[in-house]
Amino acid sequence: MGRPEGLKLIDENGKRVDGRKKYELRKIDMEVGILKNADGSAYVEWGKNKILAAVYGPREIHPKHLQRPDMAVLRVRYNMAPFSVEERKKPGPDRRSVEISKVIRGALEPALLLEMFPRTVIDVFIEVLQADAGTRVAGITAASLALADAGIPMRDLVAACAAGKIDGEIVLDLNKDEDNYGEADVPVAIMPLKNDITLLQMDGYLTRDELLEAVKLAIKGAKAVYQKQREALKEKYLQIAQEVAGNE
Amino acid sequence: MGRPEGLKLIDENGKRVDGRKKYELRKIDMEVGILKNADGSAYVEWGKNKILAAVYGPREIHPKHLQRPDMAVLRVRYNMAPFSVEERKKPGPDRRSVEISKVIRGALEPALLLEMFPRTVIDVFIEVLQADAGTRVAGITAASLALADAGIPMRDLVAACAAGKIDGEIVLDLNKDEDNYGEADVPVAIMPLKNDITLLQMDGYLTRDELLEAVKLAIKGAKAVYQKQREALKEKYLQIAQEVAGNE
Amino acid sequence: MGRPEGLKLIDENGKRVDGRKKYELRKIDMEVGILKNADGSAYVEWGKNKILAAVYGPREIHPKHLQRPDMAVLRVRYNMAPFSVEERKKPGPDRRSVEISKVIRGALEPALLLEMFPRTVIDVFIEVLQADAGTRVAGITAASLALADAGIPMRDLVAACAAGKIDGEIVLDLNKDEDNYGEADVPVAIMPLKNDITLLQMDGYLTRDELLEAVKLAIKGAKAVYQKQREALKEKYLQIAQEVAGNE
Amino acid sequence: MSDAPVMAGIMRDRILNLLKKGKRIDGRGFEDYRDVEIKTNVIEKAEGSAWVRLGETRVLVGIKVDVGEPFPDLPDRGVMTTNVELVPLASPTFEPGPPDENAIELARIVDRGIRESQAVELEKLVIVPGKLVRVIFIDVHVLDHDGNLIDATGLGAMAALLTARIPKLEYNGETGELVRLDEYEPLPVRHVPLPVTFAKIGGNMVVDPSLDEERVMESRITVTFDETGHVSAVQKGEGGSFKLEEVMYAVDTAMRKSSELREMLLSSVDRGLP
Amino acid sequence: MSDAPVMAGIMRDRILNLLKKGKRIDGRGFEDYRDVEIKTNVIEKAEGSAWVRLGETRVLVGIKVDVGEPFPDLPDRGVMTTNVELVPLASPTFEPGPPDENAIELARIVDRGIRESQAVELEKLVIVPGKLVRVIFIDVHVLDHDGNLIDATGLGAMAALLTARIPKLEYNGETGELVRLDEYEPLPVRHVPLPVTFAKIGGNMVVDPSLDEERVMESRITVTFDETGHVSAVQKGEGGSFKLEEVMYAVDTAMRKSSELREMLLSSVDRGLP
Amino acid sequence: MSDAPVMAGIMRDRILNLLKKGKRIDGRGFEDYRDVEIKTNVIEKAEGSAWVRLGETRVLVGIKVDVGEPFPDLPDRGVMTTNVELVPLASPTFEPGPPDENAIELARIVDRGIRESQAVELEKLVIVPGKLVRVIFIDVHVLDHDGNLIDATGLGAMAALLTARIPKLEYNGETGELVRLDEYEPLPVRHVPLPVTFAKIGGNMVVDPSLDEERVMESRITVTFDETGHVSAVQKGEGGSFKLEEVMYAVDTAMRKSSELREMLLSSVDRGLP
Repeated sequence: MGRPEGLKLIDENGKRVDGRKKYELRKIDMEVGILKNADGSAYVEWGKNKILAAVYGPREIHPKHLQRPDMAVLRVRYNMAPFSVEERKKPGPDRRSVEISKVIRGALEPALLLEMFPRTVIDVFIEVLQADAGTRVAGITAASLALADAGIPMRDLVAACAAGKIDGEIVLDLNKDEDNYGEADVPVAIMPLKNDITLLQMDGYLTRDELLEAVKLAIKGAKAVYQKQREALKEKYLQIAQEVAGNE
Repeated sequence: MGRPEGLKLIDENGKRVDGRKKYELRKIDMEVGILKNADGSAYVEWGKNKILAAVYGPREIHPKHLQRPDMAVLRVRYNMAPFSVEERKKPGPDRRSVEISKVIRGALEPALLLEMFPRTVIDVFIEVLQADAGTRVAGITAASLALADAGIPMRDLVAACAAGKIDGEIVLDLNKDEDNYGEADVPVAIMPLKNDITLLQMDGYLTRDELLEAVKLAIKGAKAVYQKQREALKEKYLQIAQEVAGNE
Repeated sequence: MGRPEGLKLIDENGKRVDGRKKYELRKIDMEVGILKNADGSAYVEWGKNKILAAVYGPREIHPKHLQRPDMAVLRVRYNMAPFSVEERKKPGPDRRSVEISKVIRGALEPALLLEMFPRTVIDVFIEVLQADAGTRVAGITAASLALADAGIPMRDLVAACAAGKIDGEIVLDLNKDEDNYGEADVPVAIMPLKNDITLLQMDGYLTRDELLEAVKLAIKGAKAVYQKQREALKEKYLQIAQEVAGNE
Repeated sequence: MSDAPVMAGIMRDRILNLLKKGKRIDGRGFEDYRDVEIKTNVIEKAEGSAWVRLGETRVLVGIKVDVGEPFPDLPDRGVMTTNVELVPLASPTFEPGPPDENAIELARIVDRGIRESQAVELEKLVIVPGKLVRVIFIDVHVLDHDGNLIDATGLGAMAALLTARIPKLEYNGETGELVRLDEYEPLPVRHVPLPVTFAKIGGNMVVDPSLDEERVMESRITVTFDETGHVSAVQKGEGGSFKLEEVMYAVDTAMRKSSELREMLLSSVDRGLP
Repeated sequence: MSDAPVMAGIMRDRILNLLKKGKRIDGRGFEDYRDVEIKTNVIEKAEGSAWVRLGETRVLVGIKVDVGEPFPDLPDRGVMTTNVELVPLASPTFEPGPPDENAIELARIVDRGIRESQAVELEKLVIVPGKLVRVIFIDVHVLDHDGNLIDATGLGAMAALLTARIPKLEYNGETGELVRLDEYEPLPVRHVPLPVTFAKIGGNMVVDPSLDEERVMESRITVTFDETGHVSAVQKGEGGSFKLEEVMYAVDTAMRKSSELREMLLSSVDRGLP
Repeated sequence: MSDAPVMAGIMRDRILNLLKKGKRIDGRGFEDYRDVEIKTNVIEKAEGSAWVRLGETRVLVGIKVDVGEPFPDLPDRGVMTTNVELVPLASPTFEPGPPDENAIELARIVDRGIRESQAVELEKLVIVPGKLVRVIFIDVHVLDHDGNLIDATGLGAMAALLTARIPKLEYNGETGELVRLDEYEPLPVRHVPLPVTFAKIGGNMVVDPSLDEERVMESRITVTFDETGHVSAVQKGEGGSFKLEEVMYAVDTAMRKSSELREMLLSSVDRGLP
């Protein structure tokens, strides 16, 4: 996109367009278990991103021939609401959302003990209600919480974050302007317990060293996100515990 | 639609654009059993509307998972021929015809003893060959005849008619001009034996009293349509009886 | 298509735009068994046409309800690559390719002993990589080789060729210019052993006599194509025989 | 439903046995059409329309005329398209959805027959060359399928075209405005091509196959002649094969039968040859 | 999963038995709505938005405003379209894919209620008559389906429309350029129509059915009133039937309930009647 | 067919056992590509084309160049799109129909690698800024799938772009006419990015996985380098995970291997670095 004249993504004080420092995350809020129908759900506000994730399953799979005899099938659908972006998005999947659904599935799959639920399906639905760069990492983060909320056995949570390059510098967690006018975006998802990288993409133009610097920075960001995930789950369980206690 | 200047829908003598009085139906002709392949069929000319309805079933349902163990499934498809309207209509279902198919199904269903045919489907196809306002009530009327012709056990025939408001007055059975330039259209379907209302919609802007006046008027119209349906069926059976007699 | 001014399809020496004589085929090359995954395959260059055909099967058919208890189902898909024609073709089937797929299926079916493989499917895929008139006859020719290469039992090979009318004369095997600016195209497929015609179409405007002349000419062409098919198969088997011998 | 294959087998044997004796199942001769009935102008909202009954086969054809752009490679021609809807009302074997291969083949055979004989004078339907032309939609709605949809559709399309009346247009070259007048003119139709279809059953060639015959036929062939003695379309359909002599028989018989059909058609639309 | 029909049967009996005693399964009276919560301007990137919770039903409505051509037969009106996505996140019975008949019916009922009362002054959204108008997209994203999506969507759509702010535009008639200013104005909204939906269960009429009630209802009826006492849409839904007296009851009750809902809505968007 | 899982299990064990001994099933080293063959200008009707064989994987890439409108937010750039057809001729697992998630991911990885390195100078493909630009279609037809379609497609796309020749155009600003000259010029290509793909199998990283290896791999990673030492795309694919060291190994090895591939590619298209 043509960059507006005079737009500086990092000012003389090292501050970014939204006032953040180079390695600073946007404000992130997470809430677990907010939908009635879904078996598990989570809502994540990440900067201006607003993402809702829900999990259904393990449940019967239709059509039957998609069934796997040795494990559950994981299906992921990443979808943007028509009003989630500046220019209204036509409803339904486009090529971008098909690809993102696929890489998110690949990012979540290694965390799940799918072999425990043969012949079933676990459906993960990610609805982007508002988008502002980084929806896939926010979506993975929300989906991972929703899976935990649904009680799906997991090896670890999956936490995600992006790093990128703007005005020649590697920074954490690009917002929309930085993504549009920056040089590269590197979304990463990890399972923090063993430092396993389950999502890695790069869209941009970087040297080898810049790329690796960005990957490492994104991993750090993801670890911070992981702490927030754990807190959100704790809060949820605490709340439940209190409710249970209150009912007794 | 922008109303042509000077167009009066009711003239000084209380006559409507096609010469009818306020509570007068358009000319309606019905013919039962006119297709070879269908299990039942009927053709209705209602003013300039030309509607063909056919019934197939009870028959096997594909795909199988749509089957209901306790009753037949009723499917209804309302479809307009491309040449049925002023501006050629692209073939295939649009949002309007999807909604109409659904409300017609709801209008016919209460008349049918679906529980007699578990695991099967009864298909009702309504083809609008020419449209001139009121196609859904004409379609219900034709479909009901086709169901009877197919020998599907019914609690009662379903008869339908619309009332509406034009130039400030509640009148019966709007034609195309009246529908385009009038204030409201109220299609109603009934099972006359017990005065059960099985379809009711309103598209327009009416006071409470006007709405109820229109509903009552439409019910009266539907009862007149019911008489014509019975005559059409009688004629058909008479014809068959004569043929049988002739063959003996 | 508007014919360029002064374009003569046959010059004063009786030569056609590409230098051929009236009853001369374009250069045809055939190669059998060139793909790894397919059960049988063939590549045909016919003038500027470049056609790849592959056969899979007999194999299981999905969805199951397409299965026939007494014979194999034959499916044929004729498809043009987007870059195969002057103006890029949007990917996916259009009405023309749906019709061609159907008539090619009808042209191949009589040659196959489908009753030997009940409840299975034989899939024939024809990819037009470059098109220059006559793709359907080249496609049939390639598909027939691919079926033989797959070891599908056949009553005979199917060989195909077109004749047509240009500048008032009946000629063999139209190329693109001749097809665009000529008067008629008559594609024909035969099973040469018994002189059975399995494909016959005519697109153009001919008298009865011209039509029959064209059909007879196309049959002659198809017989010449048949010889080339047999050579191509022989070469393939020879090659295999040599390989086998070489391995011993 | 489980009786269907058995019934089909019995019907097959009956049809074949009768054909051996030179008879068809419905009593017709091999070169006889079923009873034909044609009504035109049955849809007032269409510029042209025709309802055709061929035995128990019924089709309805509507002609709508609009204004649009010509094809880039044919700037001096109006546009004509033929579309067939095999609506599920017409047969238990038709499914809702976009046209399948049968609907597409049917539309294209009929379309080719009309197009290649230049039956409609598309060059007379140009308003502004390369920019604005008349667009003719031939829409076929099959209402009851009892075999030989091709010939029924061909008859219906020509009947509708021959009786269509389109509003005159006035084009203002300066303002670019197009005014639709309240005067009507016929569509310029110059030829009357009609398809004639044969089924091959047990080696016998019969014209105008009924649905029962189509179910057991080995193969099918259609030849479209116009009144000048020219063929404008040929199509071998389905599986099976023909000998050259059978093709020659089909061509010669089609010439004769299309002539009879044309006479009948022109008398029902109350019109002589164009 | 195999317990589902049994559970449904038990639930059905329980609901019916309670209704006989004049009680609803969740303790409400027959004319009581569930708890309603409305938040507006929840999506900053949309020109208007509203999140509505009706019991456990949750919908999110976003308004986007664009510029486009008017419909040819309505050159002096802006364009408004309503679209509903029943995303599979909201219910185990929703499937991915284009809107099905339920989504389409829902969108069209709500759309008609707004359109027929002329709630949005579309005639004020014309930039160049016949050429350029504002196009309003009302997009409904259902987030959790616990029954009565119609009323929740109707509330959400009106809440979003009432609070939408659209950028002012400056049109240069000479250059044809359209400049989007950095000033905002409200959408011109003149009426507040709201749908009120009833389920008929065992012959009883109850307002605002929950999902449990919808599963066992015989029929459904929706009546949309605006604040002037006019009805702008009625829809009988699903199978079953109504007596005339039941329709009259529904109309009269809807007038009252829509009034209560409207008061609540206007107070939550902090606005009086238009 | 019922033997398939058993065969897969046996193949899996064989591949893993060999990898433990440092060997691959087809005898290659862990960093060895299979045999590569590239032919260009194989489709005369396309402006550019290339046929690539990578082991038994075969892809055909065609470049078509048209004229159209630029994207509104990129008025000074030509348009480039990449489309992949996984036609069912190429593999028993490919189905007819619109591109599925595999075809889309493949197209987008290759497209990103080319786009982000600005390999094609889209800014040189503008005819009238904001109005008229060249539109480049990179169409990939996969002919035989024996693994690593990404690298084969990447090679094919660059080979076709490097050898494409497009007709010169003359634009008359006054009449707005666009004349296609009979002179040709190469597409402006400035960089040669090439993807290098690794499979992780039993913890081992191998380059250019064959189909047998892809079937048993845990995970996949692709790194696209151009000749300036810049990465223009990275994609971790499928399930599984990588350690940071494995990513670093993949990046460093990809730099080396892409360099080798590039040399081979440039020599087969008989051209030096742009």
